[in-house]
Amino acid sequence: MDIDLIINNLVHPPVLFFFLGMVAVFCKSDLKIPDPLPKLFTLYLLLAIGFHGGVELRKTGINQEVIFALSAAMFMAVIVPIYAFFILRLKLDVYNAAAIAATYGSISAVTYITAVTFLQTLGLEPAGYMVAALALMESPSIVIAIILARIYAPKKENDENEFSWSGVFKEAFLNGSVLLITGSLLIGLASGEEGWDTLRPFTKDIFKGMLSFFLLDMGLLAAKRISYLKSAGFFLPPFAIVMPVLNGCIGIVLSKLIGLQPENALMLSILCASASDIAVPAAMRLSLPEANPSLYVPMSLAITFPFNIIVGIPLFYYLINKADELIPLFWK
Amino acid sequence: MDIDLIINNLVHPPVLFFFLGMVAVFCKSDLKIPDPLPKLFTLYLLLAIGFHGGVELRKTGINQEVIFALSAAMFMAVIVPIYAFFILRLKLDVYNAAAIAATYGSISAVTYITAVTFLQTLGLEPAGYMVAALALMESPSIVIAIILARIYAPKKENDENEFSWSGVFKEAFLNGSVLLITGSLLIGLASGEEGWDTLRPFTKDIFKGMLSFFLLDMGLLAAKRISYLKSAGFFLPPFAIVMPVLNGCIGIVLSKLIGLQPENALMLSILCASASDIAVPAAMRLSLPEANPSLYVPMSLAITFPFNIIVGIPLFYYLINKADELIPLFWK
Amino acid sequence: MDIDLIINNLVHPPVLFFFLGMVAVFCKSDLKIPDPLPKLFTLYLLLAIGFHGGVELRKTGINQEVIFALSAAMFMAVIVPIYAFFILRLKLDVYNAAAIAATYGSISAVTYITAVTFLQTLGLEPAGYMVAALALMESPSIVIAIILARIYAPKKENDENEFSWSGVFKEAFLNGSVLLITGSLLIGLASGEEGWDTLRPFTKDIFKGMLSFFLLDMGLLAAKRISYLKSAGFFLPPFAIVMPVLNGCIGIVLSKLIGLQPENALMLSILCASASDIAVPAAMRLSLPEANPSLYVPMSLAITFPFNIIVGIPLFYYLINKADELIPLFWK
Amino acid sequence: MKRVMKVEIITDSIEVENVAKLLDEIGVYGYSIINDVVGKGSRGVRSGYELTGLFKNSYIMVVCNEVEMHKIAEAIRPIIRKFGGLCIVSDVVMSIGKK
Amino acid sequence: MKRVMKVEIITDSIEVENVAKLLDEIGVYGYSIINDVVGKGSRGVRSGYELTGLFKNSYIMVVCNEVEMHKIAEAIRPIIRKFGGLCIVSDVVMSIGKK
Amino acid sequence: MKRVMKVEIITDSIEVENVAKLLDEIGVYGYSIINDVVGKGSRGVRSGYELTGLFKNSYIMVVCNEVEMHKIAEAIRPIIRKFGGLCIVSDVVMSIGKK
Ligand SMILES: Nc1ncnc2c1ncn2[C@@H]1O[C@H](COP(=O)(O)O)[C@@H](O)[C@H]1O
Ligand SMILES: Nc1ncnc2c1ncn2[C@@H]1O[C@H](COP(=O)(O)O)[C@@H](O)[C@H]1O
Ligand SMILES: Nc1ncnc2c1ncn2[C@@H]1O[C@H](COP(=O)(O)O)[C@@H](O)[C@H]1O
Ligand code: NA
Ligand code: NA
Ligand code: NA
Repeated sequence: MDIDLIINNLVHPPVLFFFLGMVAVFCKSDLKIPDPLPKLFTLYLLLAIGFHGGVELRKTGINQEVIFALSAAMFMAVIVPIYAFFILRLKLDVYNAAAIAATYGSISAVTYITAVTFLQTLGLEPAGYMVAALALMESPSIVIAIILARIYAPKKENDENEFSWSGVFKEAFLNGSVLLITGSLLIGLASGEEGWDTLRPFTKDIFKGMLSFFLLDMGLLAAKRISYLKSAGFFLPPFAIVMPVLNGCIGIVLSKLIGLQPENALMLSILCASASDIAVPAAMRLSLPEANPSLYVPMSLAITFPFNIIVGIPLFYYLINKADELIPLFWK
Repeated sequence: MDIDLIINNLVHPPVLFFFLGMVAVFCKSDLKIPDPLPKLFTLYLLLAIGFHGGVELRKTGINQEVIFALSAAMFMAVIVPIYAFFILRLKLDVYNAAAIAATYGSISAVTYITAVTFLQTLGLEPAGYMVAALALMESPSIVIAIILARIYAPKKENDENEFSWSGVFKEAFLNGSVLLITGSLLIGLASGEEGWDTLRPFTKDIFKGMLSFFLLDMGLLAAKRISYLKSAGFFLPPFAIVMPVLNGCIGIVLSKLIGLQPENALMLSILCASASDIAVPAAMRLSLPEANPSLYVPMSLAITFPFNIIVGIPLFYYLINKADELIPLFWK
Repeated sequence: MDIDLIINNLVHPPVLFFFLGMVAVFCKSDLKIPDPLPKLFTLYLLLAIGFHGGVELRKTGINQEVIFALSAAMFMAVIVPIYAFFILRLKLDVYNAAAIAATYGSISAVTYITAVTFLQTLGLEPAGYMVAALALMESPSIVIAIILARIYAPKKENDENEFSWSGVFKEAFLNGSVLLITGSLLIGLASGEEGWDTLRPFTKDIFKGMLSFFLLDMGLLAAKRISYLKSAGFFLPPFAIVMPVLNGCIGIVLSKLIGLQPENALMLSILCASASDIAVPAAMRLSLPEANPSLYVPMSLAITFPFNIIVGIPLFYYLINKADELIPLFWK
Repeated sequence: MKRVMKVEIITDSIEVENVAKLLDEIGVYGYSIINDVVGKGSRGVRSGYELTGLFKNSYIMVVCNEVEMHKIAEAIRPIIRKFGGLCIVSDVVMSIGKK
Repeated sequence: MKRVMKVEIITDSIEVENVAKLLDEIGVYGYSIINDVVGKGSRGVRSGYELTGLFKNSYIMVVCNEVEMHKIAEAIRPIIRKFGGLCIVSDVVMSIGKK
Repeated sequence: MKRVMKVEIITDSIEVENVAKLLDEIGVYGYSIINDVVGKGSRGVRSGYELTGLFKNSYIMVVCNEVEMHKIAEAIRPIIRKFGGLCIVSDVVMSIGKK
């Protein structure tokens, strides 16, 4: 595997700021981005990604490739939480298994844009519709996880009346982050090139800077949360690495089946591989308060996210380019 | 009335983000811009508007047109709260009538810039001195309202010593938002083109993006506050639409009398029509704490503001262009 | 001394916003930038300054001039807190003397960039390695001050076990602000021109705007803190002016000895003259909680900082250009 | 100067609006809320999740009479069961306030 | 371990500096303030007005002796009358603090 | 409905993690923390330093039994000596919470 790819990925300023954040925590510095400033970066990124995606989507329009890619994304968003749940049930109770399954079935927008940044340094740009895939993949795993928890959880007395399907769908699809990215995508679609020119300095020019700040904060958070995993036992940390690799590889295979370009294949596989850092925690807190957030949050934030941006992105890109050799081997 | 004007106004990204905010609340999403981030956008807009206005004002200088326009603005700022007060007294107690009158006599900076944005999509740009009109119109209604409340309020025992004119003027003219926009205007005046080049990427290039964020938040707030109006009865909601139309029309007539260009006439009429969202609530809280903020805040935010940016701006622009036909009719 | 220099310095928009902040407080306006927004500007400035410096440093590389300049900076950072401490001991107890000495031995990043801004209006640009000097000068005085306090403080019973050298070094060198500026400098070094192009719109284009906001807040803070100095007696306020002038002059002499260009000499002298506003208060609070922050914070913020940006910068620049005449006089 | 009760509730801040609604239904005179509360309890540390502002508690204080106090405890029990937290009660003297 | 009084005041946060000034004049030893308090009372919901940070309450806590407590109640009554809020008092034990 | 104790601690917020660690060691069931507390005491005004968010206090509340209360007071005394603040204790009734 090309070591240049990894290095190239790592010396990019936004990624370096991620490491700076981790370093700060490891040497016990008091560097901190206080609440609610991180929320500002989160809102900004969701708005900018969604809007950009919408503008691009309007350019390409909806064709067969788009439909195939979105269907593959949707398929993964439904299937991943199901098999993740049953694997996790080997060691965990129903609530935690469901919450972690939801986390790995959904996506991480910041992992997505780190992959875009990686492609840009190679002179590539993913298709605009991949942002639609991102938006589509955020929610289904939330619904699946709640259904699974309902089916397998021990019945509690006088609990029936509290559960409402409309509440579940609301949490899944009207979650603040899902709504903001989807809404911004629709606004991008509606306003097109002209709207893009209006907002470009804000949504594009300063984007990498805001991303650097965001990743600095992610580094701080990831490093701080690692200690929470002490209580997680020997099963979950490896899971947080094996699961994304597995999901990413399935994503690659699907991409090849539907004939995606390498850059779009990378986006699909990194979406499959990434674990939710914004939408799922918000939904789980309300819908599965029995699950322990100090498991599913740090697994995603402190293991899967750094793994994906350091190893995952270049690895999947390498595999995508080797896939024509590998897939035949796989079939034999 | 030209339906294109309305549509053209509505598909502009910042305005679309306003609707996204409203939609988020209506479908009970948890999308939220937490305190004090909205204050950041507020400060930014005031600074950028003031600074830009100052730079432009330096270019045009002070001529007869400027003096006429500023006098008209000042006249409206004094007269509107007076007749609004007496209309409101038909149904309300003195304190609430005074506070709402102050709200409608003052202006809304974000309505102003939405109108600027509307003009820009038509290839027009209002004169720089209109920002001075905006700054001038913020405060007078506060003073008028306090005077009216002093005159008509039932006398309270041992209260005389608490009232201070200097306090009233301080609240009216040294209010944070008034000071920031006026100060930025003076800084723009002092630093001129050279200063403008220094700050342009900040105060102009990313302006529409910051405005989008601001309007997203206004949408969230407006929709949330609508429910407060349940207790407002049948009088105030219509008032919150009729009053701006009336004020805007008087603004148009005045503009025609002093011969303003259509773009400047639009700005004057929208200033007259808009209701304060920042300066007046801050002043009323201190000077008329007896008035109920859950009346004057949502009337301005949840009715007048959306009405103005959706209907008011294109309506007034239409009327301005039709005015040469209408005014003679009016005189007959 | 050239009056144009002062005026030129003062009509620059960021500096004007500083005055606007002071004016707002003096006329008791409620203008306020609420917590934690100022922290956002602080983080932004440190990141942008460090990153820019790193990129520039990579261009120039390390040569004799760089080594000389950094050594001079380091020397001043060690020597200033020592003589400041003994001067302060004439009137103050050990803890307060040590904390104020640390404040004056360290630096103020925002004073630094105001000086950069001043040079830019003259068409000059300081060398990139001066940011390295800035980063180097932040911490030593913290260590020195703690050592001095340890040596001269009255022994307390059962206190030995609480003191830890590693804690002191951590506070001094891993302080959030030191780490962020140093880390950003290293990231700038690592990513060079290419990284610069990525982040330029964020770290350069909107920089003056963010600086304006920051200085607006500094003006508000400085003016608010002046009242704290009432209890400071007759010794400290003059100290807060004489000390920076003395340090700045020594900085000028050193610059001449090592042959720095005027623009770099200005940076070195303003670093010597400036007093810490971010790093030292954070470190003192933890390491010398016995010292009174309502002395060392307002001295730096409300006297030395305004003095430096109004008088100090043009004064030192004037002296640097006159130094060839003055130094021989001095030797006689 | 009247003896009244102070009810203090700590629970997940997503439930704060529901608690407020219950208090309105009970008809208490007023209440105060502090939203940025972190802490530790049977469900581990709740230290806030900076990215999204999640996972914080709220503190709700109600000054009321004894009858209301019992109604409040009754009404919020299911919320605290589901979302964690606690409710404590103490005697205080109302020094200034509505009768 | 000394019995002292805890005075808790809630009022509009614009008045917090005035309350602090009154406390200084009375000469209490110290006080603590929490600024982001929302709530509901006789003047309706005070939930904060996000655009400008207006319309919030502050919570002020003073640990003091009984004489000071009475002075405080006396001094802040007009503020609470005008800007709303309440003041409650309770007995506590000072476990660590200045004598 | 059980009588328990409420311990309230106010100290410099840089020490809040140390206090939490001590509470964990003592083994209290839980605690709640409010971080944005300003105030005045023997070391002057602590009103926050906006540039860096420094110089604020934290408020820590622990509902516990009497034995734990004494251990807490013992453990945090050196912190309050060094970084300022106070600790007060009062009786409350646990209305809803873990047994
Ligand atoms: N003993 C306690 N004293 C004070 N606060 C507590 C206590 N136990 C729980 N809490 C608060 O209630 C929240 C939820 O508690 P729990 O449901 O036990 O996880 C915690 O995060 C704390 O903020
Ligand atoms: N019974 C109560 N219990 C707790 N807080 C209250 C109570 N009544 C009023 N408050 C607080 O005091 C503020 C002002 O009350 P009022 O003056 O009654 O509108 C409210 O917004 C609440 O924060
Ligand atoms: N009597 C008091 N009542 C309430 N809070 C206090 C009191 N004394 C001190 N404090 C709080 O404890 C902090 C530190 O106090 P000190 O160590 O006395 O400076 C102050 O900033 C206040 O927040
Ligand atoms: Na995934
Ligand atoms: Na108006
Ligand atoms: Na210095």
